[in-house]
Amino acid sequence: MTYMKKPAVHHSGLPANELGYTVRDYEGGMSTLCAGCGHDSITAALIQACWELDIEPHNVAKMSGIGCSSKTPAYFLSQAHGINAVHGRMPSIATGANAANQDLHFIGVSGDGDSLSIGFGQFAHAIRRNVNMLYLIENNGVYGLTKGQFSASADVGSRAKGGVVNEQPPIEPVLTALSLGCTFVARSFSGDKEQLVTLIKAGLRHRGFAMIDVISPCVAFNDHEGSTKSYAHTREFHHPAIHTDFIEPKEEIRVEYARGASMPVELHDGSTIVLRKVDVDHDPTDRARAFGYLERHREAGEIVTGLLYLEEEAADLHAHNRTAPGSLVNARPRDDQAAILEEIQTRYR
Amino acid sequence: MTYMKKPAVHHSGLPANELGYTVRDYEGGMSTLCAGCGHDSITAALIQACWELDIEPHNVAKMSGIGCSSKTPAYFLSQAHGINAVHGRMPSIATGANAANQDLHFIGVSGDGDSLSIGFGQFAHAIRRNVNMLYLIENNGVYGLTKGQFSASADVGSRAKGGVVNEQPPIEPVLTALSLGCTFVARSFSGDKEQLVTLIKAGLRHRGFAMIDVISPCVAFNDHEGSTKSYAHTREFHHPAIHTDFIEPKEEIRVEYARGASMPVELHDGSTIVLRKVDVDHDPTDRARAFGYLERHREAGEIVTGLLYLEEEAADLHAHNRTAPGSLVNARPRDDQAAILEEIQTRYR
Amino acid sequence: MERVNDFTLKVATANGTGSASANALLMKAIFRMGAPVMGKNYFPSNIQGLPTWYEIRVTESGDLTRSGEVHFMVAMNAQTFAQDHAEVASGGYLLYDSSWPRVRELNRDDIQVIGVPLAEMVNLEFAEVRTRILMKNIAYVGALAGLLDLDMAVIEASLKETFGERKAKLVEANMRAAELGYSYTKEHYECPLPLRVRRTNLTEGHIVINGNTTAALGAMFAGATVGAWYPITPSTSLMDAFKGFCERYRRNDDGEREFLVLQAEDELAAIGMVMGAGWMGARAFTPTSGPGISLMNEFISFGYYTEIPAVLFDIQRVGPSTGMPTRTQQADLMECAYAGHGDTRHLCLYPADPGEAFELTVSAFDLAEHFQTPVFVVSDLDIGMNEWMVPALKWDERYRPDRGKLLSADELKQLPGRFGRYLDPDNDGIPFRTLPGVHPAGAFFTRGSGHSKHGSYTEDAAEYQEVMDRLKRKFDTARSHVPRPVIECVHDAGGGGKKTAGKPRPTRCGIVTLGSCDVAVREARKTLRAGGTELDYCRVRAFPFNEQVERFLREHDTVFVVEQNRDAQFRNMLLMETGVDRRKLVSILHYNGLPIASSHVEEAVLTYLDQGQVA
Amino acid sequence: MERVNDFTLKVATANGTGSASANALLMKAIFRMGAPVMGKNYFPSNIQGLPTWYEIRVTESGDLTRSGEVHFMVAMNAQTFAQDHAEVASGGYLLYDSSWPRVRELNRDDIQVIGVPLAEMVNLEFAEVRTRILMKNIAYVGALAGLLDLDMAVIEASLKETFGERKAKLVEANMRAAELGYSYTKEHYECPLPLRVRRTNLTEGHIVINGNTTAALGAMFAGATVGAWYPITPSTSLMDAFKGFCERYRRNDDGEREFLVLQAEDELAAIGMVMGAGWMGARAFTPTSGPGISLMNEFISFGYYTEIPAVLFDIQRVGPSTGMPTRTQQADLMECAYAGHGDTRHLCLYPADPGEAFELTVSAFDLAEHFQTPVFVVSDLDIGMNEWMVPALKWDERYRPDRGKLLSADELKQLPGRFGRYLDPDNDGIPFRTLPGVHPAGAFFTRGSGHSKHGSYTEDAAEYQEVMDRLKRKFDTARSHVPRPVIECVHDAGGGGKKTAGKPRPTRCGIVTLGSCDVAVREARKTLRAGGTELDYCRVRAFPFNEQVERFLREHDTVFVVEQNRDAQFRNMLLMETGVDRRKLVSILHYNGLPIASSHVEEAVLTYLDQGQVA
Ligand SMILES: Cc1ncc(C[n+]2csc(CCOP(=O)(O)OP(=O)(O)O)c2C)c(N)n1
Ligand SMILES: Cc1ncc(C[n+]2csc(CCOP(=O)(O)OP(=O)(O)O)c2C)c(N)n1
Ligand code: SF4
Ligand code: SF4
Ligand SMILES: [Mg+2]
Ligand SMILES: [Mg+2]
Repeated sequence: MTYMKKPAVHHSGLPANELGYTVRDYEGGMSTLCAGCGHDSITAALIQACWELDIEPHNVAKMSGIGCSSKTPAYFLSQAHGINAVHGRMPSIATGANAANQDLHFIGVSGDGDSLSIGFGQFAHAIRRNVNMLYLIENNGVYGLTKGQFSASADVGSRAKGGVVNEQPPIEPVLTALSLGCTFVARSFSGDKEQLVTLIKAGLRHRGFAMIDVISPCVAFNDHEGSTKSYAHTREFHHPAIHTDFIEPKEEIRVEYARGASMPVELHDGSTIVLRKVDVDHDPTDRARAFGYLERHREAGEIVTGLLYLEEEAADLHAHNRTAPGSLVNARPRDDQAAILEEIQTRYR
Repeated sequence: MTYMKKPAVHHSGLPANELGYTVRDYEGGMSTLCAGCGHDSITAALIQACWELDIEPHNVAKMSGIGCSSKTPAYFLSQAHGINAVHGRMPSIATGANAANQDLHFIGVSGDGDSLSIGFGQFAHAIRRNVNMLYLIENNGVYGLTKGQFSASADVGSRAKGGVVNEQPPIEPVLTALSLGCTFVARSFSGDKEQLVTLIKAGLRHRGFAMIDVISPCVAFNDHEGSTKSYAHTREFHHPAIHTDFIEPKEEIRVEYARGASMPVELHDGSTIVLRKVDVDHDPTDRARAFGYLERHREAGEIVTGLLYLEEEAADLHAHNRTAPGSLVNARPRDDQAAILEEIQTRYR
Repeated sequence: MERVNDFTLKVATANGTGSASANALLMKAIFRMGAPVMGKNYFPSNIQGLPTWYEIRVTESGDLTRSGEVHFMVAMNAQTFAQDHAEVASGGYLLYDSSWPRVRELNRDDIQVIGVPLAEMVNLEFAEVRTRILMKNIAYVGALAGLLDLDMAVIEASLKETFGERKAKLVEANMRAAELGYSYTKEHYECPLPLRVRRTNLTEGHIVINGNTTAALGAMFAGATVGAWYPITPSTSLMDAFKGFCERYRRNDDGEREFLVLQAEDELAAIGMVMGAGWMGARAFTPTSGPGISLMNEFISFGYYTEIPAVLFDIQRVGPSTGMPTRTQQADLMECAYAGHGDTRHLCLYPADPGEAFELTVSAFDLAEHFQTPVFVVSDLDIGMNEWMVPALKWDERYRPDRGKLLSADELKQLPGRFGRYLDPDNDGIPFRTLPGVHPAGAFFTRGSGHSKHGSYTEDAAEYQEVMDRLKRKFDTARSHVPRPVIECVHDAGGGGKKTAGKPRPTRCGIVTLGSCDVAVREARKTLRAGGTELDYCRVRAFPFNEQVERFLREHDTVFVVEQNRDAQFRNMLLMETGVDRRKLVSILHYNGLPIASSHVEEAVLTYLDQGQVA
Repeated sequence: MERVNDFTLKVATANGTGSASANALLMKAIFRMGAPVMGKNYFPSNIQGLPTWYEIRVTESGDLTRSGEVHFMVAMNAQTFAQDHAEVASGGYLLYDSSWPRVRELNRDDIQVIGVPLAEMVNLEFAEVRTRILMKNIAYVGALAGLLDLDMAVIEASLKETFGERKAKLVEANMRAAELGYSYTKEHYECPLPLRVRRTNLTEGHIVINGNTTAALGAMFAGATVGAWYPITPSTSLMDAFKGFCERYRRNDDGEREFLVLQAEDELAAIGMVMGAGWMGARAFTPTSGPGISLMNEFISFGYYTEIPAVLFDIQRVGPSTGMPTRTQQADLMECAYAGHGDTRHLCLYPADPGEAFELTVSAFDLAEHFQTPVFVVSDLDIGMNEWMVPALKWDERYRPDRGKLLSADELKQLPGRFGRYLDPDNDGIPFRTLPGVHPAGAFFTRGSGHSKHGSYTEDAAEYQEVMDRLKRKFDTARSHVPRPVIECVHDAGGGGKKTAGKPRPTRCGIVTLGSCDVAVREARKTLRAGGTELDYCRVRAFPFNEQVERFLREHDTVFVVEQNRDAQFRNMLLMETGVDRRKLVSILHYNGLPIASSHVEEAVLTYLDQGQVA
C-alpha cells in the first residue's frame, strides 16, 4: 500500500497566523499509528506550536530515526523536508544537517528505543555539542514497532503485557541529559497538551539542544495495569514542578510576573520564558540541586514534569566553531584558487 | 617486531601469597607504552591487588578495547586468558563472557576514548545489566594511541598540546555511572597507588559492576601546562572524599571502625569494605546526595576521589536471570531429547 | 471453476483486527483434513489498520509454493477492494461483506461474486466492539467452511486446542460466529462450490511450522546456552521461540536457568556478546536481519581473524537500508559471505524450508566450533515467518556436539612445550583452541591486531602472512565438510520425463538455486517436464561451494541460476568461487518482495529457450 | 658497489626519538639536489620505543617504488641490528653507532661496515638528555652527507625553513650535530663512497608530498565545507591537513569559519553527519580506514537507497579486524564496492599516487552530486602517509562544482505538477533533487524504507521494484562517466621494445592493476621489456569498470592482475563485472603489509611465463 496524503480540504473558517497560514497548513500525511497512540497527540502539539510561532513550514528540517515515534515527522509539516535516519542515528544526521545550514529550524523526533538503546551514544554526543535543535523523545517504555519488548526507559518493577517484570535500572533521559551538560532539559506528558505546546515553543526558540522527554503511552503494548508508562499511571504520578510560560517578543510581559517564585529568562530572539516554581525546593538553573531534586522524586516514583533545567548562555555548535553567518551549502568557488594552490606548494618543493 | 615476553627470572627473595605465588607470577609481557605513562602504574596496582587477594591467575578473564590503555591487559597476568575487543566494544564482550561463565574474575580495562566516545552506549548498558566485573577507565582526556585528539572526558577549558582549548562539556564517568544505576562508583588517580590498590581489591570483590575512573596522565600528549589531566593538575586538585579500607574475611575488623563517620559494608564473600568519610556532607550510599555533592565539586574544579557510591544488595546479571550455578560452557547433552522434540511438535500437527 | 484440493485462496483484511488467527485457523483446518497447504502472510510494517493479505494454497500435488494465481479472494478490506477484485483469476470467486453495498463500477462477468452480510450478522449477535471485530473474522471462516466444504468439527477442535478448557466460553462464542457464516452460505449458495476441499490423508507425518521456530529448536537441541539479540523484523520470533522453549526445557530441577538470553542495546552489542560467550566456550548465537548484519561487520571481521566460533542468523528482508521489513528477499548473500573489511570469507548455510532450518542450525553450531569461525544461517522472511508444511522433525539421541580441536586441562598439562594458538599441527588449517579458566598452560591473548602463529602481537610481514595463509587453508578444508548440494538429475527426479539407464547421464540444461527458491523451482521443473523440457537440478546448501557444485556446473552447458535479488549475487559468487564459464549461466531474478512464484521460473526458462534471453 | 643516484638506503631506529624528522631532512636534501627519491616509513602502532624503519630510494631513472633491495643500512637500533645487518645486499654498506661495540658474531665479508661514534660525539657536544637523543639523529644525517656527498648547504637551508628565524638557535644546534657526523666520516672514510648522490635537475616542477595532504587539498578546492571523522590510522592526517588548510584559506574577512569539521564520537556518527550535511546540500566527506568502513555499512546502504551525495575516503591498512594499522594493503576493494546489506553498489575511485589523489578527490565530489550517491576514494597507507615525489599540482580557475540535477527555488516555482524525487525524467536513471529550506514545492520525505518514485512510503511490489531498477540504470550511466583507465600499449609505452606501426596492435600479454601498485608495475614492465618481455598495461581508476577496461581484457589473451590482498578481490570484481574469460586472468598477489616491490611483479611474471603458474 502507499502512503496516504490527506485530502487538502481548506477550512476557510480557521484562524490564520501572522503568515496567513491556518493550523491545517502545518499538518502532514495521515497517521498510520494505532488509534489512541500517545505519539499522535505529540504530533498535534508540534503542529499547534509551529503554527503559533509563525514558523515558515519549509524552513523546518524534520528528522527522526526508526520506530512508531520516528514515523510521526511524516504526519506534520508536509511542506518541510523530512528524513528518517537509520535506527538510532538521527542525532548524527541532525548534527551534520545543522552544521551545513544553521538557518533552519531543526526538529528531531525519536523514541526511547531509538535514543536510549541503539542511539544512546549519538544522543549523548549531540547533547555535548549543544546542537541547536528541538529533540523529542516519545517515551513509552517499549519498542512499539517491534511489538512491545522493554526499552531502556522501562522502570524497575514495570510489568510487560506478557507478565515479565523489568529489573534493570532505567536510563532516565532527564538525569542523563543533565549529567551530559544539556542546556534545556524538560519532561512532559502526551496527555498534557497545554504544557507540551508551551515547552515545544520554548524549545524551538532556545538556542541549543532542547530535550523534551515526553511520556507517550503505547496503547498496543504498554498501557495495561502494572505498566508505569500507561495513561493511568502517568496521570496519577505526574507532578509538574515548574510552570512555564512562553512569551513572544511581540507580546509584552504582564506585570505579575515580576514577583514571587517566578523567574523570567530572555532568549536570543527576544522572546521570554517565565518559569514559575511549583516546588520551591527546585531551582531550574542550578544543576547540582536539580540532580538531587530529580533523583529524590524518581526514587519516590514521581514523574516530575516541566522545564527542569535551563542554561541560555551556553554556546551552540556554531558558536563553538565561530561559523560565518548563513549556510555552508553553497560552496563559494573563488577566483584566486590557482594562486593559493601555488602558494601552498612552496613548502613541498 | 613481535611482542616481547619478559625473562621469567625467579626472585626467590620475594614474599609469597596464600597460593604460594610471588608478585612476579601476576606479571605479564613487557609494556610497550611510553616511559612515565599513567597506565603502567595502574597495571602495577592491578598486579599488586590480584596478588594480595590470592586470586588464581588463570581464573581471571582480562578484557579490553583498543587504545594504549587497552594494550595493558597484555602486561599483567600472563597466565590468564585475555582478549582485545574491537574499539569501544569490550563491554559487550565482557557481558557475553560473563554470561557464559560466572565462575571467573572479570577485569575490563578501557580508555576514555574507548568507553566514552565510540563505546559509550555499551558502557552504559553493561552498567544497567550490573555485569559482575571490575571496569577500569584509564582516563587521560585524550586519544593517546591516535596521537592526542581530545576525548569526551576533556574538561571545559583544558588546553591541547597544539593550543586548542576544549569547549564541550565532558562526560563525567562517575556522574554518568551514577545516573545509570551503577552499583560501585569510584574515582582514583594513577599516582595514588595505595588508594588505587584498595579500590581495585574492593571492586574485584564487589558482586556487580565496579567502575573505577582512574585519572591516568598521558605524558606524550596531555601532561603539559594547561591540561586538566596532567600529573601536576591532578595532584593539585584531587580531593579524597572517602577513605576506603578493604578487609578480607580472614582478618577480623579492628574495633575503632565501629564508631564515627565510618561505615563497614559487608560483601558477599564475607570481606568488608570500611568507608571513612573525609567530607561529612557526602554519603556514599545516598544516590541523590551523591549527585549533588559530585556536581558541586566538579563545578569547583575539584577531582573528588574514593569509593563514591556503593550499593551492595543489587542483583547482578545472573541473579536477574536466575542462572543455575556454574558455567554454561559445556552444553549438557541429555538423553530424552528425541521424546521432547516429539512432545513439542504435537502443537504443530 | 472445478478445482478440488488445488486452488489458491487469498484473504484481504487490515492488520491488528485479529484476522491473523482466523487465517491460521482456516489453514489448520484444511491441513487437518489431509490436504497439503501453503500459507503466506503479507503484512505491513506497522501495528494497526494497514492492509494485510493472507494467501493459502491448497495443493494435493504437494506444490508448497506460490502458483502466481488467485482463485478465491476474500475481500474484507474496502481500501484495497479494487486491486483485490482485479487480482482474481478468470473463472474464480470473490467473497465480500455485503452488509454494505460494494463499489458498483467494479464489475467482472468472468468471476463469481459472493456476498455475505458478515458485519450485520455479527453485530446482531455480539455487543462489545472489540468482540465484533474479532468475530467477523471467524464468521468468514465459517462462510468459507460452507462454500469450500470444510469440516466444522475440525474447526471446533482447533478452537478448543487454542483456548483450552479454561476459555471454553471463547470456544463457544467463536463457534457461534463461525456458524453464522456457515449457515448463511449453506442457505444462500449452492454449497460446496466446484472449487473446494476434499478430505484426504496426504498430511500424515507432517507439521505446519515456521522456520524461525525450527531454527530456535535447532539452537536449543544443538546445546546453545547464550543468545544475544536486538529486536528486528523478521528475526524477532526466532529468539522469542528460543526463550519460550528454554524456559520449559532448559531449567534445572530447582527451576534455575541453564541458559541466558541477552536483549542487547543494538546489533553491535549483540554480536559482541556472542563473541564474548564463544571466546569463553559457550555455544552462542544471534538472530538478525540485513541492517543488523551491516552493523556487525566490524565484529565479524574480528571473529574471522581471531577464530572465535559464533552462529549468526540472517533472516533476510527486503533491502537496501530499512527497505521493506515485512517482505522477503535474498539480497544479503554476498554481504554474509564476505562481511567485514580486509580479506575475510565466512561459512554460510542456506536452508530451503523450516525442516532444513532445523537441521542446518544444528550443523551451524558444529561447524562454528569445528572450524572456529563465525557461521551464517542465511534464511529469509518467507522461511522464517510463514507457516510451512514439512515432515515432522526427528532427533538422533546419539548426537554429540562437535567441539572441534579443544584442549582439556589434562591435555594442556601434558602439553610438550609452549601452547601456540594459531599453529597448524594437522595441516588442515585448523589450530588447537583453549578456553579461559581451564589451565594456565592454555593462556594466550586473543587480538584482532596482527598476530603470529603463537598468538603474540606482530607487525612482521612474514609472521602476519603465515597466519593469513593458514586461514585460507582452513577455508579450503571446510569446502569438503559443509553440507553438500541436493542434486537431482532427470533419470532420478521421479515421475514423468525420459528415463536414462544406469548412472546419471549429464543432460544439457540444468538449474541451480538456493534457499527458499527451492519449492518454486521444483514445481517449475515438474511443469516444464510435463511440457517436455527436462532440467537437472542442483540446490546449493552451503558456502564454500563444494566439489559437487563444481561438477554440476561443469557437466551442464546451460545453467539457469534462480535467486531473489536484483544483482545476481549468487551467480556472482559462482563466478568468483568456481571455475564455471560465465556464458553458461542464465540468471532468473525475482526481487519485488513477494516470494518467487513457480510460474515466474517457468516463464523465464521458456522465454530463454525460445528467445535466447530472459525477458 | 658503484651506485650513483641509484640505490636504496634504509634507516633503522626506534620511534618517538625524533628520527622521523631527521629522515625527512635527509630525503628532502637529496630531492633538492635534483635526484628523484622515494620514501617509505615503516612505523609501529605505538607511540614510543618500538622499532621503526625509513627507506629512501634514490632513483635517477624515476622508479619511485620499492626495488626490494637495500644497499645502504643505517642501523641505529640494537633490538633489530641482526635482521638489519642481514638485510643489506651483497656489496652494500652498513653504518652503525660505534660508541658501543657491536655484536661480534655478526660478520659478513660481503658488505662494508662503517662505524661512527654518534652517541659519543653528541654527548660531548650536548648536555640535555632529550637534546642528545634528537641530535644523534641529525648527526647520522651529517655522517651520510659526508659519505653520500650531500650538500650541507642544502641541509642548512631546509633546517632554516623548518625552524624559521625565531628558532635560529635550533638551526645552529642542528648544524653543529650534522657537522659532527660530517667531519667524522670525511676524516675517517674515503668520501664520497662509490654509492652516492650526484647533483642533477630531475626534480624540477615536482613536489614531495603525501596523499592524505593532497586529498585534503582536493576536498578544500572542490568546495567541501563539512567534514566529519573519527580518528583512525592511517586516515587521521587527512582531516588534520584539511583543517589546517581551511583555517588559513576558508575564513571570511572577519576570520569566521566557512567550514565546520566535526570530530565524531565514532564512525557511525561520522558517516551520519556526512549524510545529514549531504541531505542539506553541503559537500561533505569522511576519511577513515577499513574498520570504519565496516561500521559505516548500514549508513552506506541508506545513502545508496536514499540517494544522498557523500564522499568517503578509505585509507586502507592491513586487515582483517584491527590488523596492522601501520602497514599497507588493498583488501577493502570489495567491501567498498558493495558495502551495505541488500542490493547495493558504489562508485569507487582508485588513485595511484598523491598527485592523482588530488585530482580524483575533486572528481569524487562532482560524481557524488552528479549521481547523488556515496562515492569512495579508495586510497591506502602507502599513498596516504608516505612521501611521494609527484609533479606539482595545478588548478584550473574555470572549475565549477557539478551540482548535478539540483532544482532551484525558481525552477520549483515553475514546476508543472507535483515534484517526484525519484522519477527518471531523462532516462539516465538520475532523478531531480531538492534541498531543505529552498521552496515548499520541493519538500519530500527522505526514507531508507521502501518508497515509490514519488518518494512516498510503499510496500507495493511494483512500486518498490521500479525504484530499484532505476537505481541500476543510474549505475550503468555512471559506467561511461567515471574516470577512464590509463592504458599503455607497447608501441606507445616509450623507450625500447619492438615498435608496431600505426594504431595499437593488440599484443598477447597484458597487465592490469589499480592504485598504489602502479609504480611497481611500471618499473617491472620496464625491466621485463629490457629482457624482451612486452606487456601492455591497463591501470583501472574507477568502479564501475568502463568499456575501455572491457576492451583491454578482450584484446589480450593473458592478463596479469596485480593487487595487494590475499583473496584476489580485484580479479573477482573483474569476473563479476566484465565479460572476461577467467582463464585469461593470472593473479599476482602481495599482502604482507609492505608496499609491493617491482621485483615481486617481475619475478611472478617470469615464473608464470616459463612455468605456466605463479609461484
Ligand atoms: C539496525 C536496526 N535494528 C533493529 C531495527 C528494528 N526496530 C525498528 S523500530 C525499533 C524500536 C523502536 O522503539 P522506539 O524507538 O521506542 O519507538 P516506538 O516504536 O516505541 O515509538 C526496532 C528495534 C531496525 N529498524 N534497525
Ligand atoms: C573502529 C575504530 N576506530 C578508530 C580506531 C583508532 N583508535 C585506536 S585507539 C583510539 C582511541 C584510544 O583512546 P583511549 O581509549 O582514550 O585510549 P588511550 O590511548 O588514550 O589510552 C582510536 C580512535 C580503531 N582502532 N577502531
Ligand atoms: S504500537 Fe504503540 S507506539 Fe506503535 S503506534 Fe501503536 S500504540 Fe503507538
Ligand atoms: S601515548 Fe600517552 S597514553 Fe599512550 S602510551 Fe604514551 S603516554 Fe601512555
Ligand atoms: Mg518506545
Ligand atoms: Mg585516553
